[in-house]
Amino acid sequence: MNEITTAIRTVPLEHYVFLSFVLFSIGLAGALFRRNTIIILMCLELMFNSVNLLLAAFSAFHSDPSGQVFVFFIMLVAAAEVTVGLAILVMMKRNVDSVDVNQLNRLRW
Amino acid sequence: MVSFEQLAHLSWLVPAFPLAGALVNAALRRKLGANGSGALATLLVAASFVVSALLFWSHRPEEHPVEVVTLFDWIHVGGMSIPFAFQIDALSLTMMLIVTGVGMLIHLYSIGYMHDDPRVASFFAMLNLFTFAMLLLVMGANYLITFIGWEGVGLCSYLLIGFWYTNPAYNYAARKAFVMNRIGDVGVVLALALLFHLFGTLDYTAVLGRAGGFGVGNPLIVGATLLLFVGAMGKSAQIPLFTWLPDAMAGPTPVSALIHAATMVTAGIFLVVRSSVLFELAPFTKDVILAIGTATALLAASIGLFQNDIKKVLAYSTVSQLGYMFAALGLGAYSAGMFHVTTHAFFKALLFLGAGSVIHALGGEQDIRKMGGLKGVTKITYITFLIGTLAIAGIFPFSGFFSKDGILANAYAHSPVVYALLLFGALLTAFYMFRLLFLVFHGRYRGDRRPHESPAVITIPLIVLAVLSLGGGLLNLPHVFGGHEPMKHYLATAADGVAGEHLHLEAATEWILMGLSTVLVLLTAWYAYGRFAKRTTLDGEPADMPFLKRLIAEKWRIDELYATLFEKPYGWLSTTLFTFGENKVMTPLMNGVGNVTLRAGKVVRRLQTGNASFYLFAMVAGIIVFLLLTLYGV
Amino acid sequence: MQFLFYLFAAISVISAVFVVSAKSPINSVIALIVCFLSIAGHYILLNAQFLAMVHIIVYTGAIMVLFLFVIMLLNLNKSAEPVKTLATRIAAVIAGGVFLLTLLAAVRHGLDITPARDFDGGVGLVRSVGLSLFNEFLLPFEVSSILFLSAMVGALMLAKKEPAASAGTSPAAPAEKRVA
Amino acid sequence: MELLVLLLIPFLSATLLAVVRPTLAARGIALVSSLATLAVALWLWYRYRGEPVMAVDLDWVPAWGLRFVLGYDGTGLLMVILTAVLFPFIIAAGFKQNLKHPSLVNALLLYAQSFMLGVFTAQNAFLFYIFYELSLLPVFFLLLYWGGERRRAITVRFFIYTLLGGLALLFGIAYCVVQEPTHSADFSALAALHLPLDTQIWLFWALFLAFAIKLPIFPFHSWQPDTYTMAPLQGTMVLGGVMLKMGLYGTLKFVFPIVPEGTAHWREWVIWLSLIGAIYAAVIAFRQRDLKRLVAYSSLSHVGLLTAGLFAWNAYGVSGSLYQAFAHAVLVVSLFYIVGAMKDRVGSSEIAAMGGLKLRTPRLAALFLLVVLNAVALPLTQSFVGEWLMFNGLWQLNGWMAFAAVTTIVLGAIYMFYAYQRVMLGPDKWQLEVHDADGGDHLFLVPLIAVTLVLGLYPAPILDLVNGPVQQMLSTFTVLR
Repeated sequence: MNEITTAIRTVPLEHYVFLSFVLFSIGLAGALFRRNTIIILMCLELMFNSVNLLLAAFSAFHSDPSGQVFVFFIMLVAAAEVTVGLAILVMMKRNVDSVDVNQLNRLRW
Repeated sequence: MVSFEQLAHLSWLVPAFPLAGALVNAALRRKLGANGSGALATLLVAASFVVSALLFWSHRPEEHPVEVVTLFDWIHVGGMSIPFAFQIDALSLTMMLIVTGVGMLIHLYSIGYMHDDPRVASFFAMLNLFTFAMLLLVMGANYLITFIGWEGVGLCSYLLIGFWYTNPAYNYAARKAFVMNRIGDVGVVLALALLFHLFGTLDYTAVLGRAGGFGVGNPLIVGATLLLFVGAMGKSAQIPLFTWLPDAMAGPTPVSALIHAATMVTAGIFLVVRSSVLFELAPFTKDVILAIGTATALLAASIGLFQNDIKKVLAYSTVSQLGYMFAALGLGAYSAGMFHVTTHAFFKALLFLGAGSVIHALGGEQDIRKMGGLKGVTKITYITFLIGTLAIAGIFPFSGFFSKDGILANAYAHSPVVYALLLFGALLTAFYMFRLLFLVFHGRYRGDRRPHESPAVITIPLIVLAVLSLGGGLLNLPHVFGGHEPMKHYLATAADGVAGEHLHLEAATEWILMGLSTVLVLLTAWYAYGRFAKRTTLDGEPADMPFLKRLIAEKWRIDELYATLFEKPYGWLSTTLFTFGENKVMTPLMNGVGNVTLRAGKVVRRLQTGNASFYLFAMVAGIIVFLLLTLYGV
Repeated sequence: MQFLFYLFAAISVISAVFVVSAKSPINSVIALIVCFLSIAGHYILLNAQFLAMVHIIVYTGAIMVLFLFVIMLLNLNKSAEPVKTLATRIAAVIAGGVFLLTLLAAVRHGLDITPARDFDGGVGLVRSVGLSLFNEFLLPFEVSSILFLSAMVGALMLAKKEPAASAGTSPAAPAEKRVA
Repeated sequence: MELLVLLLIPFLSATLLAVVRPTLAARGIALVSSLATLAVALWLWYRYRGEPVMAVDLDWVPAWGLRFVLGYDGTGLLMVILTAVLFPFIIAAGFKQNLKHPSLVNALLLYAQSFMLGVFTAQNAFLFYIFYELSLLPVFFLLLYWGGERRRAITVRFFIYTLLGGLALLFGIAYCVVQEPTHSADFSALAALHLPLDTQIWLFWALFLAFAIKLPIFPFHSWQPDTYTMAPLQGTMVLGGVMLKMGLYGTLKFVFPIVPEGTAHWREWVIWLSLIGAIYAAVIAFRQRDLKRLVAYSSLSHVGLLTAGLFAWNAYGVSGSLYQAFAHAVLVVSLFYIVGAMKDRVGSSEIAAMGGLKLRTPRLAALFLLVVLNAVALPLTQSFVGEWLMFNGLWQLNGWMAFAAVTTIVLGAIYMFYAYQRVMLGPDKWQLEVHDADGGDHLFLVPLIAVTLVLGLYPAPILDLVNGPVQQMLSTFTVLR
């Protein structure tokens, strides 16, 4: 057991934080500059995962399993979200024959 | 024999009787019948009169001038304690006797006069209610109780002027009376608030007792007295608030006699005499009163010259006589003023009732151009009316001679100019009264109805009042006739202002003044006889008259002036405030609150483009801003 | 150990960039799968074995396959995506960069990320996570089933062919029929 | 305990009516309930010994230190009695109105009563606020579903405008509670708060705006005439009789103790606004064509006077204002009842459709006249005592204010008697076959008139009730010294 703990500690926590920040920012930038809704959804997943990574890292470094349970719940919610999101995508494709996110502006008011 | 103190504790009975009469008559309108309700009302007022008379006889002014009877605490807040209390003293007893005595006679008269009216019970209820209010007015031990009566008589006056309510003109006259009285009441309420502010109480004994602490001419006292006088102007029909009284003749004639001649309109004089201590401290107010009283006396007398409605002539005569009383008060001759109140109550009630008898005899005709030669048919009415006319004209030995002479003597002592003006007014009075007398009773009958003498229930009060008008002068017989001015001495025990009166005239001067006025009045009467006694033709309409005469005949067009100055602008203001102020300014102002929200919504809505990328950008920007804010917080 | 971490980190960042920049959605999906696998590697490095397994099963196995299916069924790969203007793209990249900088500044300035002293190696194992999940978080766990149910119903409602009224107006209706 | 019963009787009977929805017995049940409430209120009055009473004190939101505190002192009890006295009449007025769904109407009325009693007994600012806004809801529905022409627009406007004031009040309360160290929001704790003058100056309006709109005073009054005119008779009675007293009471309990310096700063402004409003409304009332609107404006005029008296801030002004609040409530209910009675007979509340009715309805005319006398504050009616005290209170402050206030007695006489004349007097223009006041009308109006006259002749019971608390409250304001 000690080996594992020392092994984990060889990488400082900051690096995990930076990594997840970078991943999150990439996902964010992608969500901003792509117009294909399905890619935006994927970017969302990417952001979810960066957060998950961060949570897992903190959980490990703080020896608290709650963080990992949180990750588990985030996965649950992400799965549900993707289901609905993709269903909306299908609807959208069927109704306006496009997956361009700007086509959704008719939901405006 | 019960003592005065014991009797005084029963003084609440005096107003209670008429109040009971009013309630019973109002409740049992249908069941009593015309004579029943009239008899009930008259008897109850007579009971009040009896109690008043008992009080008067047991009253020993030298030993026990004032008795205050407290019934209960009325208004009690913080430092304000206003009891419901009656004050029995010389002044209130004098007024109580006038109110109940004359009132009783007029109630009796009304039984005959109103006999055929379907709402006779209501009439007597209101008349009783009026008596009740008037008694409260004169008996109150503090200003606020007096004010109850003050407003109460105003209400009864309103109700009785508009007694025949199907006639819109009568209703208008009633409302006019009430509103003008109310304008005066503004003055009274403010005066009471000011007096309370100054003295911390409204009890007459306390206020008048402490008033000496203020110097003569103290501006607050002057203000309070001026405000009180504004109230008196409204109630007693002085310039500029006098126009309601002639219109008030719309009411039944007994009402005119009781309310608008004998009692209510003298309430203003009563109030001033009651507060005479305060008025003595305010010379400026007294000058104002003198000026307004004299002006009213002359103006009203001039209007009386050309009136053709028998009651209107008497109404303007009342206004004019009230002007005399106020002139007396302005001169500081309070006892002379009160004396004139008393004699005026006798002879003016007599004249009104006589006029009522004539109107009754002619079946409702009020235009003197359609009368004439009635002295043969209505003998008692004629004789009593003649006595009344002689009394008001001021011919020896009728009561009016003494009371008017008292005022004139005081005026002469004050200033010959005032004396000359008042004397001129007296001549005008003599002229229009004799004109009235001659046009109604002398000459040839010009109408087309069959006149008849009134029944005894109408003539008995006339006779009683005629006796009083004849002998009323004895109440205050001046020294030059060997009297001791008993009324003055009596009132001096109640009103310090009366006690402070001083009139220094040589006996010779007094004789000359009396002689002068008597001769001039007789000359005027003779002139009137020459002009009107044989009159057979009718006067023309005002439109045909020369300018000044027409102006006077049209009452100086004061009603029209008020209509243009106040009534129409007020109506316009009311309409405009509603259509413009309310609908164009206020409501849009409130709707503006909603409209701002709507407009703001329209502007902000542009941000909602529906473009999801834009939302994302905005969200990111927001997150960045918030993070930076928390990091490098403001 | 360190080497492995930086390797996985490099893979995940590069693949993430590829996800964002790939022209074709299919390529994006594949890059995303690579990215997820590397993240699973990170989990293993963190001794979160349970999480790593679940991650591979749920994300790589289920979610990404779902994406692939949708792309395939709707035939999205060919549809040329309208390209955003250059300004928008630059703005997007700048926004992402600024966001990153802000986050880094946040860590530098305020957040305390010092690890705890008592270090327990058994935290990431199935046993400890399971105990935590079924003791402390039992209710949310059960409630999440309702979330799934509603998501399922919602997805069905949304994706199901609309009733006849709108059938004519929907251009994709015949295609859908074929698929069914 | 009685206090809780007091609140629960109307609440439970309202719930009963709303759930069971009897058609025939609805009015009867409501009347019995309101009479029971009246009995409890009178019992409280009988038991009252001049000391403030804290009847109910329960934990409410312990996390914030909020407590559910009900109690009353003389002023609160006066308002409770007023509400309890008026509601039987308001409900009885429904016997002549054939509104649809009587059970719902009465349920709404009883809910309103319950909440208003809550307002008058709450001793905690948040509790007060909650009751204050809750009481608006039943009235809102009453107006929305049973109102007259243009009811939707007018009701929504009224509702939003009133809520706007409520929002400011909520903000003010929240601000005070945050400033107050224990955050308990009890009146006593808030009254002990000493805020700096600058804060009080703006906080005054945050707290007062709601009451200024509810009352309403001059520039905030525009909702009132339309709403009163459109509302069903009982709704108007609730609005004019009881609800506006919440504004008065709120000002007394909230604004004065919490921001005394702010009040002192704005006092003259508020008094002048109120007096301008009183005169303004009295002038407008003169030429109104609709009797109901005329009475609405007359109420507005009276309310201006009430507010001016309250802000005179001395024993006479405040006691007079509270006394007049009672008088005004009785007056408004009886006046609106007469308006309703005329409308039932003539079919419209247009004055032009009336005239000469005294010939046909002499007894109703007499009752109307007696009510009019109260409206013009003739001595020996209740209104006179209140107005006299207020005039004195204003005079202590400023003679011109007293003058402006007293002019309303002339203007009031002008419009009231003009209205009476146009309705009742004159020739019988329309030859309407209308019936005179029947037993129901007498049962309704005679007690109200009797209350008016008795309390006009012997005002001590009410004056003694408010005198102590008012004196005590005024003595705590250092700003007055």
